[in-house]
Amino acid sequence: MEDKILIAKRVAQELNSGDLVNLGIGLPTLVASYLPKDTDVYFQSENGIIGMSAVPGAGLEDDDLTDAGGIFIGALPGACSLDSCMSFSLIRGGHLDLTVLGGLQVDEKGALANWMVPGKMVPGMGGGMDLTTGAKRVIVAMTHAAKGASKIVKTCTLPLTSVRRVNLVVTDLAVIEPTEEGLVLKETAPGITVDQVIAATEAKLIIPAQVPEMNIA
Amino acid sequence: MEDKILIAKRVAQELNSGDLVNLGIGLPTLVASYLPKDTDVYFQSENGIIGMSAVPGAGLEDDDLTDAGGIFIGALPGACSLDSCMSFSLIRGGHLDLTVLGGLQVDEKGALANWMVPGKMVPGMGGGMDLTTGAKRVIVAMTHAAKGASKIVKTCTLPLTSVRRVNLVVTDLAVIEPTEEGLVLKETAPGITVDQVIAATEAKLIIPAQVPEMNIA
Amino acid sequence: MNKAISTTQAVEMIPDGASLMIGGFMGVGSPRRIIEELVRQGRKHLTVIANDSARPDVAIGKLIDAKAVDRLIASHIGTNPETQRQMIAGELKVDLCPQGSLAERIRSGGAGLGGALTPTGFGTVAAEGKTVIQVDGKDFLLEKPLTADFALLGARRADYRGNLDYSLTARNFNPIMALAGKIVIAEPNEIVPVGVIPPDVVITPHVLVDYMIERRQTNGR
Amino acid sequence: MNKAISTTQAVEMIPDGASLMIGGFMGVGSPRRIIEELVRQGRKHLTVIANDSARPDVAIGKLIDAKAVDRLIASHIGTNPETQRQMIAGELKVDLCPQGSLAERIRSGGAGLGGALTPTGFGTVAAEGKTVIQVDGKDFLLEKPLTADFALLGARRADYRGNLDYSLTARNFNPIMALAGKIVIAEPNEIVPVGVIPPDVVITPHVLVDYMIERRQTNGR
Repeated sequence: MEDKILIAKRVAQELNSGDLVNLGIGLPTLVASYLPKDTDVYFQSENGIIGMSAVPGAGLEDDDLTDAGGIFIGALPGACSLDSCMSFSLIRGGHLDLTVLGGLQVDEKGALANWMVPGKMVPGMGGGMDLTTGAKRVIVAMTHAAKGASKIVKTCTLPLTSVRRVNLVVTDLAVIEPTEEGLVLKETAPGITVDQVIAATEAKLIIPAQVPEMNIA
Repeated sequence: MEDKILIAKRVAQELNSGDLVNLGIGLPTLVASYLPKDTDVYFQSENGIIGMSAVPGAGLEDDDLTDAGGIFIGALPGACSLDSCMSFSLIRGGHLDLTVLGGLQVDEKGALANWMVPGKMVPGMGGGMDLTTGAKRVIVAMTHAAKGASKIVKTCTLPLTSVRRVNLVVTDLAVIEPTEEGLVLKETAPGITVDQVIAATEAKLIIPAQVPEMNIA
Repeated sequence: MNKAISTTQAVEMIPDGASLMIGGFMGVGSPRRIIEELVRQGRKHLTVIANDSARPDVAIGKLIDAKAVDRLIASHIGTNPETQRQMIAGELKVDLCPQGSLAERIRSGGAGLGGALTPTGFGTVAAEGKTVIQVDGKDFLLEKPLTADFALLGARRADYRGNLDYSLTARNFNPIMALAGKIVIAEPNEIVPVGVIPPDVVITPHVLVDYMIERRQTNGR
Repeated sequence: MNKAISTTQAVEMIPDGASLMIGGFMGVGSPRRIIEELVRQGRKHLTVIANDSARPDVAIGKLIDAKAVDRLIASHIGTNPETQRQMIAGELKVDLCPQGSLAERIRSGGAGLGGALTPTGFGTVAAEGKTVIQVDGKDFLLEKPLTADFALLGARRADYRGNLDYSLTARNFNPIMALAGKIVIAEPNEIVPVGVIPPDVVITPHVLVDYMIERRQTNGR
């Protein structure tokens, strides 16, 4: 299975019926495709809609209906439009149950860096800082390493997105839960050993007696 | 002419076409009845509508359409509904061209007291403090004296509604403009002399060389 | 999920001593059936956050009549002599707040903001005990955020999912209280199928509404 | 009063060096005809406040392409490499601001508030140079209000008087910018008779709109 799909499938298991969910651009967007059966969640796009769906078919695209990346989407029955203040009142006010975001680094305190590489990439934080600060749950979906370097680090060297501790990190190698005590290894990817995860991780991991394998169909 | 009607008619001359106007409860409400011909203003009721009108007729009252006093009103074509935040964003943000408010006292600095008599009357400030602070122009419409005591005073003894200098005071005796230099007597009521106004006023008045009489039909 | 419940069920969730935001302005747009049921079930020691207490025997006025309220945060009580009587008698604590500031305090609580910085009330008794913050040489009062255990809303229509719209001046505080109540209960005049309220017409998104009061059924009678 | 004017007239009102709030999100909901006319008339040294600069040759991206902008206040420029190029070359000053904070700053400017107190960005580089204000033990950044000489809005419909509504995700920043521009110019897709947009459906009240761009007339062609 492709790494991205593995990650998306595992994150999708964290969504519960009735949740209001915001998916970041890129990998997180894939999560919508792997929702467990009978899980009825509401997707918010922070540019201003609750109830977004995939574009319903060719010829049905609407110039006035896109996601935050400017990509055409559709809307489900019961959708509602939001201005930018209302959209972020929901996000910042704790009304958003879950956001899934990509990551550049997560550190031992559970802090996320995902918006800037000084001197290289300055795209702006968009809604990411508000999402990370305000959502009830933040899940980081990312590859475990980039160009051989672990993205789970002792202390973020890249500029932080928020000082808030994220709730879960899902990578192609592991599921890790940041806690007050540190990063707890909760699951390993299919075929990956605990030692392989430790070896691929710069940060110190807390290893429980039992570390199950991800249950991915 | 009844004092209240005189005051309302004179205040009505201050309204200009296109203005967004908020009238306080009581005497100020009368102003709407004496609009000059062809003056097309928009009345806001701070409980949440622009475009209020008198109730259009018996049997047309609507439980969901009242003014801030809970009295049935009507709505003109082009009216729009506002939530309380939007209504006061218009008021506080300087989008309201004019508010006409009743007064208990106005002092030499042009400060208004109109919401409370300690130990006697504590109705709450409602929207009055926001209106006095935020409207582009504030006109106070009140009788010149109450129970023999001048309501145009050296310094307000009653709790202030706002430290903001109001723009105009219209009474049954005079039109007075608070300025940085003090209270300027602009007009006298029909049949009232400048000396009579001075005698009825506790505050010091600045008297220009010419003080015309109110031009009331 | 079906969010429709009876007024009895709704009020059974609300304990004595709860804090309630109640929408409406002089009773217009208030959730009247919930209010009456609060009185019927004899709820006591409530904190009520609302624009006003209407008049005796009207909307929130009924809670005042029933001595169900220990504390009222409002902008105006002048229309309810019973509220004033209880306040002067020391039976009811009343915190008065300018109307626009009250609206922003509720919005701040619901939007995760630290409060509102408003020029309203600066230099008056409404500023007593409040922090003054200078921004670029201008003075603003810090008006702190408000939240409540429950927000009780009146609405024109809810769809099956809980999207709400409002009618004319019955909108008032309802949409902002929808953000600021931990549990939000709406009392719509009508409940309509999903889609009847189009996306651009929804004022309160369904995700904010936890429960709604079921329709009265007349079966044509 | 008839508020309808041509794009030429609208843009003639806007001088070089003006500050402009421009609605839209990745071009969706942006006033495209006004933007094109700003480029055609060669306006320069503009300050633009907007969520993003879209993509090259799209909406606000056209102003960037034309080097019409000296300063951009936005939440995201990642989709426009030309914006990044001009920023790195020192031709364009870019102030980045979290999207929710940007929205609240605009609303604060338009609503007469002293700024927004937000937890977003606390402890990050977005906090640099900003005042931290503690409210009941929690830390908030003071994000200062924004206003502009002009607010340029895209809208779905305007009625003859200037009441506006919006379509789906084309709403975004437009309604809050309507509060914060000294002169507000709307570019609706349609202009309809008064009453076609009912009171409860109006999002931006006509009193905020100073001018609107006239309809394109096709006379059936």
